[in-house]
Amino acid sequence: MKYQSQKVAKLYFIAAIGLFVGQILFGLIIGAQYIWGDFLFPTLPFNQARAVHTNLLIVWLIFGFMGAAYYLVPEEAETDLVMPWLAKLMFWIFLAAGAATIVGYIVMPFADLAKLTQNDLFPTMGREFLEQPTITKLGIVVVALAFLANIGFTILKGRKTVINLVLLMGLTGLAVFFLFAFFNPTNIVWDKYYWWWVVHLWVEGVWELILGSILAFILIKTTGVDREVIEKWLYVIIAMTLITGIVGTGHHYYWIGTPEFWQWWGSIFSALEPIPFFMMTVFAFNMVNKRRRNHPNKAAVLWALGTAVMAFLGAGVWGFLHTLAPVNYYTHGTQITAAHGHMAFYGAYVMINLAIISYAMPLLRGREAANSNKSQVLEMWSFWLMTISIVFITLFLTAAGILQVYLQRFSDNPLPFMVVQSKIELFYVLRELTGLVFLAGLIVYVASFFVGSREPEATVEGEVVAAS
Amino acid sequence: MAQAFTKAMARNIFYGGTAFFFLLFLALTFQTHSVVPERDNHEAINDTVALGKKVWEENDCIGCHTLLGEGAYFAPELGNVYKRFGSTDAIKAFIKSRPVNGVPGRRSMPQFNLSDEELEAVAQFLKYVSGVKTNRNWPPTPQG
Amino acid sequence: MEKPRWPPGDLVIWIFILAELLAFGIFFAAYAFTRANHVELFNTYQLTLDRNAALINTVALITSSYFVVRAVASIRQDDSRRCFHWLLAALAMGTLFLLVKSAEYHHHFSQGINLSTNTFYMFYLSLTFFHFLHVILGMVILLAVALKARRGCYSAAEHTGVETGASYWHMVDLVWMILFPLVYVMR
Amino acid sequence: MNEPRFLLRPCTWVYLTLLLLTFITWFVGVNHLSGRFFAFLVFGFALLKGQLIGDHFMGLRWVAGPWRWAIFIWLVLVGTLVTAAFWRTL
Repeated sequence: MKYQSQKVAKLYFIAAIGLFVGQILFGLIIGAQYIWGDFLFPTLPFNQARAVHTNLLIVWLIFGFMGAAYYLVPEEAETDLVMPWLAKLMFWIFLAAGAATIVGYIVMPFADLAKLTQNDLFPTMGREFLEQPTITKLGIVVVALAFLANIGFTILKGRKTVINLVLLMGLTGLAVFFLFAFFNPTNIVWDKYYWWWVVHLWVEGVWELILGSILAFILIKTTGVDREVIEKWLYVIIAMTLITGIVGTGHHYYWIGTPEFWQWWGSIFSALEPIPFFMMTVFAFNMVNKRRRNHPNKAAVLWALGTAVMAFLGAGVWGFLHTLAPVNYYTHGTQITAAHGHMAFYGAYVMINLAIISYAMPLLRGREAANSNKSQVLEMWSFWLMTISIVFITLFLTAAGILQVYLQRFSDNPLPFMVVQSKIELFYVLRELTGLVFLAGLIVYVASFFVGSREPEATVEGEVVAAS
Repeated sequence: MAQAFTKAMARNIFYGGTAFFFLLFLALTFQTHSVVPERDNHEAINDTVALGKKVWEENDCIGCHTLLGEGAYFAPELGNVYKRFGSTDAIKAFIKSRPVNGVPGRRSMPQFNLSDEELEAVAQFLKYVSGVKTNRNWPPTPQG
Repeated sequence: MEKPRWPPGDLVIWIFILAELLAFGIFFAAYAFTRANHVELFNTYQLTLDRNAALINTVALITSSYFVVRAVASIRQDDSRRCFHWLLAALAMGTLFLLVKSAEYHHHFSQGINLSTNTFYMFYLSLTFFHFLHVILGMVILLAVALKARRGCYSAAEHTGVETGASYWHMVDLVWMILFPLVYVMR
Repeated sequence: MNEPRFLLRPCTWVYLTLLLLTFITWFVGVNHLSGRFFAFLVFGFALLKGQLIGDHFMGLRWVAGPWRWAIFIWLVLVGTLVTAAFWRTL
């Protein structure tokens, strides 16, 4: 850590991990509700618990992105953050607003929350992933503006690197496209059409810019490969991302009342969406193979490589599985979508956050470069536990989805939804068991912050011969 | 060397490509706007439907159900529920009859205690959605 | 002289050329297979297209590509002035293409035809419009190269920029070579 | 220039060939000539034109290694798919 103001990132990372734990606990609750339908009913109905699960995910990922930005922007710009106090203030505001909203989801029926927050005045709540009360949404905008100002002025003041610029573009895009969350017409087609401008253009658009720049930063730091090379790759990858991803939005416009041509445009461009993810995998392994030094923080390198692989599998391969319109006709809105969602979010966004946390936390806690061996071994255990769990969760949900599609939509005698659900219950049991393994991995992950913190830092066993 | 793979070039392609494809996306959006009115059943939208959509949102129905395939996958698709149930009365009767304490061991919709006006509105909203013309008449079967 | 292992121009443009060709290739195949299921419809509406306009456009693109070849040859002989002139000529041909194609679009749009009229027009408009945008993009690149050539930024020793722009422009031409018979003629 | 000159530059010959093939294609088009023979004739011309552009205009003829075949492979792929789709409908 070179600049004092980078320290503010630590708060954000701690909050992110805390919320991550909450997200997984609620995931287990709704997973259990898939098996025992009356679990916690009527105290905590499925929809409220699911809103907690998904909203916590989004909020903790954004906490992680913000922490990452506060950590890497000063280091890249070679100057202190312009307003560290604002970063701290916004942290507490964001945390308080987020926590209040989550508590609201848990303790009261959704309709009461709507009343309490005056949803009548400006109704925006209750749409998937955008469940938040309007007042929370406004708070998010305020936090985002303050955050962007802080980061933006720091970048303007200091050295302008490609990583910083791309990160800033990604974060600005995140804020700009969020504004479509305030557009909520009665016409359901337009509601859905522009809802995707938030959701798709986030996760298959601007978030990938954030992902790319954080990954590039970690690779520069841990491999010592020439910045020029890494920045060029970064540009090529994000170019492919947006070239395919923007029109790829069309794969959400097949069955919502939008015209037929989207089936072609959406299929063709979203079929190309795996390309940038594939390039990212090639890029990460290439850079690590060409490394000029062995970094003592092996865990961070593992997370970075894991991100590249799992993002390709989850977002690329599992996305491609059901992105073509003729396939999507049968799979749209089934457990196949859920399977893809789980692996894509974990592979792309959870892992990149854990990677930057893994890289930055030891430094924020006063280490020279890395945690002790003992701590790293634990962290790598958690990597494998969580990653393998998510792979199996995805496989079980895919199996459930295939059966669901067959029984409910494809066979000669389509069965009602609830009948099908009881027939595929076995896979929900398996998913829940795997979810418990994931939780174990997460506990190991949290433990790795406390174990071995008094032991000496890990060191590298000898230098690499610089690859040509 | 001719194969110089310069950063400036990569940057230009990023900016150029993004602008290019975003404009293309806007053009397609514009085109969408000109034809959606023929298929979105907007004639059916009135104050009741608008209230129904608000009831739908304020009770977070999307947190369990899908609507035209989007939402949670815990409960049945409702984009075609009007066709599946056959009438708004059947929809209203179903919502109204949900037991407060659920069904032992099974999934059950909560009892939302909607007023008669809200019940009518949400049923009218679902009727309106079922009138949206989707490609190939998605969903594939009445079961959703 | 040993042959080089890399195509002319910046390698990155070749990666994008391949990506673009892939997208167009999928589009062409989708057109062909969809047509196989709607032969009557496609044959009927194909007749409403203007083959004379397509001829002019094909000739315009080929000629323009040829001019670009001459531009590259000129800069290889260190004649950046001539290179600039050939590029201008190529741009003029590109403009001709845009004008003719716009007239065609105007004709269709004035009849109220759009992407949702039927499957044939969906493909016809999508394919040609996607290509149309590539012509514009290619012309922007060529213009940038031309202006740099006029300022004398290229020489016989270093003219990667000219080759890069040329390669992209030839790709735009190449795609149209397939598109022309596929959409306008084959039946 | 160590290549023999036949009155015109090689690229000009290519250009004239492209024009000739284009005019034939147009002729088939305006006369609404249909059926396998004409359809695949003009489509074959299109593939040939693509190969000429790749070889001579894009300069792949003077390249060694995998890039030499980049355009050719694309043309084969597109050619195969389109032929497969058109064959039984003509």
